[in-house]
Amino acid sequence: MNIMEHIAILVVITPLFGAFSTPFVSLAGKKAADIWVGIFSGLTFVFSILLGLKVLRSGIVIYTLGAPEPAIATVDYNGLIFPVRILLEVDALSALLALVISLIGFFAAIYSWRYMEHDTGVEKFYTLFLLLLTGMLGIVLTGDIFNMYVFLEIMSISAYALVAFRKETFEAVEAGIKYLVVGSAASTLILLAVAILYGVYGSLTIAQIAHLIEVSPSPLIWGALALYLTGFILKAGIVPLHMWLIDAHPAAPSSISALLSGVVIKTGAYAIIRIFFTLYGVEVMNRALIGWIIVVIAVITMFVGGSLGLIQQDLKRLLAYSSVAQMGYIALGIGVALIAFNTTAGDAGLVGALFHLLNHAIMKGMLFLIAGVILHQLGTRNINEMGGLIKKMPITSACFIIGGLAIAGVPPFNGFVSKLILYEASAMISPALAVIAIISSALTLGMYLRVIQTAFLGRAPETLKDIRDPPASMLIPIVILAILIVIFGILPSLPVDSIITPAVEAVKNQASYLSAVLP
Amino acid sequence: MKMSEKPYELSVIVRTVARLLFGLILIFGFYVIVHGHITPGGGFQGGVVTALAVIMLLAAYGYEGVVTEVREKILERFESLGAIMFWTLGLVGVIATATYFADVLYKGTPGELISAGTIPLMNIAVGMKVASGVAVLVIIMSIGMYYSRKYQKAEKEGAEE
Amino acid sequence: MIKRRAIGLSAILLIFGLLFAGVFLLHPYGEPDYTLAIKQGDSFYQRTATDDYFIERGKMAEESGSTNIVAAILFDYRGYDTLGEATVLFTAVAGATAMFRRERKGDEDE
Amino acid sequence: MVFGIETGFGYWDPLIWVVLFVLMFIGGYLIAKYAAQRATPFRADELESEIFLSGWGETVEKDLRFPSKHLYWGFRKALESAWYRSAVEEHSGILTTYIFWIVILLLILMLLIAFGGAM
Repeated sequence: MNIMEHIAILVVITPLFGAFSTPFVSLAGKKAADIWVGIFSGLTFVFSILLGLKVLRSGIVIYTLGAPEPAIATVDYNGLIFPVRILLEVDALSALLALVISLIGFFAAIYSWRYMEHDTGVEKFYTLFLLLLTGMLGIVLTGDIFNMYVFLEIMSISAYALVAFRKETFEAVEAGIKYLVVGSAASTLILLAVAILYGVYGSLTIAQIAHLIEVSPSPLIWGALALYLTGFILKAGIVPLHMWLIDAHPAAPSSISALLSGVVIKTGAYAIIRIFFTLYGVEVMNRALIGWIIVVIAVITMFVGGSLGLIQQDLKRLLAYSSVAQMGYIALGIGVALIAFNTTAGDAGLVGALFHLLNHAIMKGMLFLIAGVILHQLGTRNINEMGGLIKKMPITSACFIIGGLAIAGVPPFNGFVSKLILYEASAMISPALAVIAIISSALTLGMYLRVIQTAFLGRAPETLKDIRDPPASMLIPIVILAILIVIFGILPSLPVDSIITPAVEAVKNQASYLSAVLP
Repeated sequence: MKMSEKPYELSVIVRTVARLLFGLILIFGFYVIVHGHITPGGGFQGGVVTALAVIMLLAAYGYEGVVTEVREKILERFESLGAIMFWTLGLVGVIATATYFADVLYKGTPGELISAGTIPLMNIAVGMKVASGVAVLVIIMSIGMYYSRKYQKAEKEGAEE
Repeated sequence: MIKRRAIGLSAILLIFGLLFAGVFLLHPYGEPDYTLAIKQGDSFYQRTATDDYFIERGKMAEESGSTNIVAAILFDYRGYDTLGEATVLFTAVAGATAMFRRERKGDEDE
Repeated sequence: MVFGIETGFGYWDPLIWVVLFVLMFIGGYLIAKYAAQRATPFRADELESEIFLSGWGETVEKDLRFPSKHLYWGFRKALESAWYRSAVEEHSGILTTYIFWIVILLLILMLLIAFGGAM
């Protein structure tokens, strides 16, 4: 058996096997479970890299579940050729998302070794962690709308449980229940949309439905689009459905916050891109109207996230509001790309959205990991109780300052580059959009300067005496992510040319996505 | 008739019938699981039927009476085992140079018990998983009920004092 | 608060009305429908093509060999989805047991 | 190794910024060093009177920290009645509010997309 032939499915089933086998491995003690989860998240990362290389080298990868050959996606039924089985369809966009997810997942797993040392039930934590990873990878790699829903449920249910994992605090249980209720409502809307599409077209494969929509658009699919959009806007944490995120991120253990903010909400953004550009296609929809809806929502999101983040006292809550604001930037890029599809502005919007998605995953993942370090070492999340941390934990503080400045869009870090592209793209549509985006960026800078000034610089309160940098297994992921931030800032063409541009081409080229499956 | 010493148990008739029916329900559940590919039913349905046996015991004997016999820790491991089995059956296709979840085993004559390749084996794996999973869920729910009853009782006693 | 409840309720009614109106746009129940006939390959694609395929080929020994078509769809054609659904149950059980674990290290297992 | 990126409208070169930052650091360091050389060293025993800060007594050391809410005080005060009061009230954490917004957004999107989504 050739591994490269089965690489697409291996990315999904490797963490799945890890999740199933963790209960047995944890019988041998916590150390064994630690190593086990490290091995499986690391393997997933390696497989994602291999998958990305394969996609870059040979174009879209098709993997048909249950067929005699992975590439045979269709059946011949009385001369009619159409896909019947579930298939994974991996283009450059999916491969980019899979790479980001498994990267942050691997670092969060290693970070969890020491971070979760005071908690009980660590084997349950690891099981749910790997299931969360499986769910996200399944969503981004699949080429089937019902399969996407199934993996969305795996991701959501494990995320509910992980948010409420520290059940000894009332906050965590409350946040978990709220997330459960609103998340299930969103999942129901998405399921209804899948049902409508299946009812109208009798198929579940994205490529087949996209082809049928192109040929004969039924009025019902617009209802399905509204349902889909509402569901995934909630999953992406975009205003006005961002409120679960504000509760869930502070309450979850920090490695989970990093995953939630870094990649779980990005799967919502991925699904919105996939639905607009591939499932429906820009040709059949009223691009201007839908694009402006997204842009307006994005502008509100940026302002709400930025202005409310400015008044927070809780470090993780502040980071959560910042995530909302940054999701606004990604949505702005998507909206601009819809309005001005296939023009310079539209391409720049997509490049900016996807590059900001990658950058934000790295930056916010790192910032939440640092917030976890502070919580672990100091036992508090209140900014006012911190102070002078740069003298006590210099490496962590330096990384936080890099990340904070990067996310606020200060040159020469990576956040600036993606925001610059987004400013220019939105200014081509309407200069007012760019102005609002810059103002919101200033608000973000304001909230991070507050944290840096109060918590890291300044004078340490009497209570913080024996504080030092965390152990190596917690520090190394943070430092690597900080190095990535600097590299992507100084050499932005490195990620943009190698992975972002192919992903943008994949998003724009709906025809090649369809022709990879259909004859 | 004299009430039972244990207030969480139902009457002796219910307990006796539950004890008698326990094996029958298990056998029926196994039947539904194993014949999943030739009769209506299958792993999910049969698994729930099998879990019903545990639910019935819980109804008749209460949480305190059952948890000494059926440990949810063991059931959880059993569920993981079922999941691993299902996962591995999918991998058979990869090993046999087809794809994941390809049905490559002996197909036989449709309608016979040993036919349809991996489908009956997958039914058994899913049945194992669903039976133990649903049983664990119900036991956990009864743990919750047990504790809430305990706290209510403690509160009531505290109020009486 | 009362005002907000009234707005929400009327919004739900409107959504229900829109979805209900959508029912009349669906093809009639139980009848084959030929309005969606799209040239694909050498023949025309029907809305029911996938269902027909399952019913006709699912029983045949070279495809799945299961006389119970539900089992054939569940474990052969859409086996990956079934793995996902089983995983959803596994996740729910793992989450529920994680919520009911003992709280501190060293506590007696109850 | 290519530093910089084409954004579609222009060219962005981070190297200039890196050089600028390095130069700024060197300049700041030189100024600070020069100032430290020229300044008269402060000696506590030469003080003729107590430290007196515009009517307040000498500040205790722990009061020298100032909490984060004092930063951007003006911005918050300016938007207090226009935005912050209603926005904070909206983020009450009550679950029905969350569901309310789901319903409202779904209705708006349905009306907009169902009647204007098609080309």
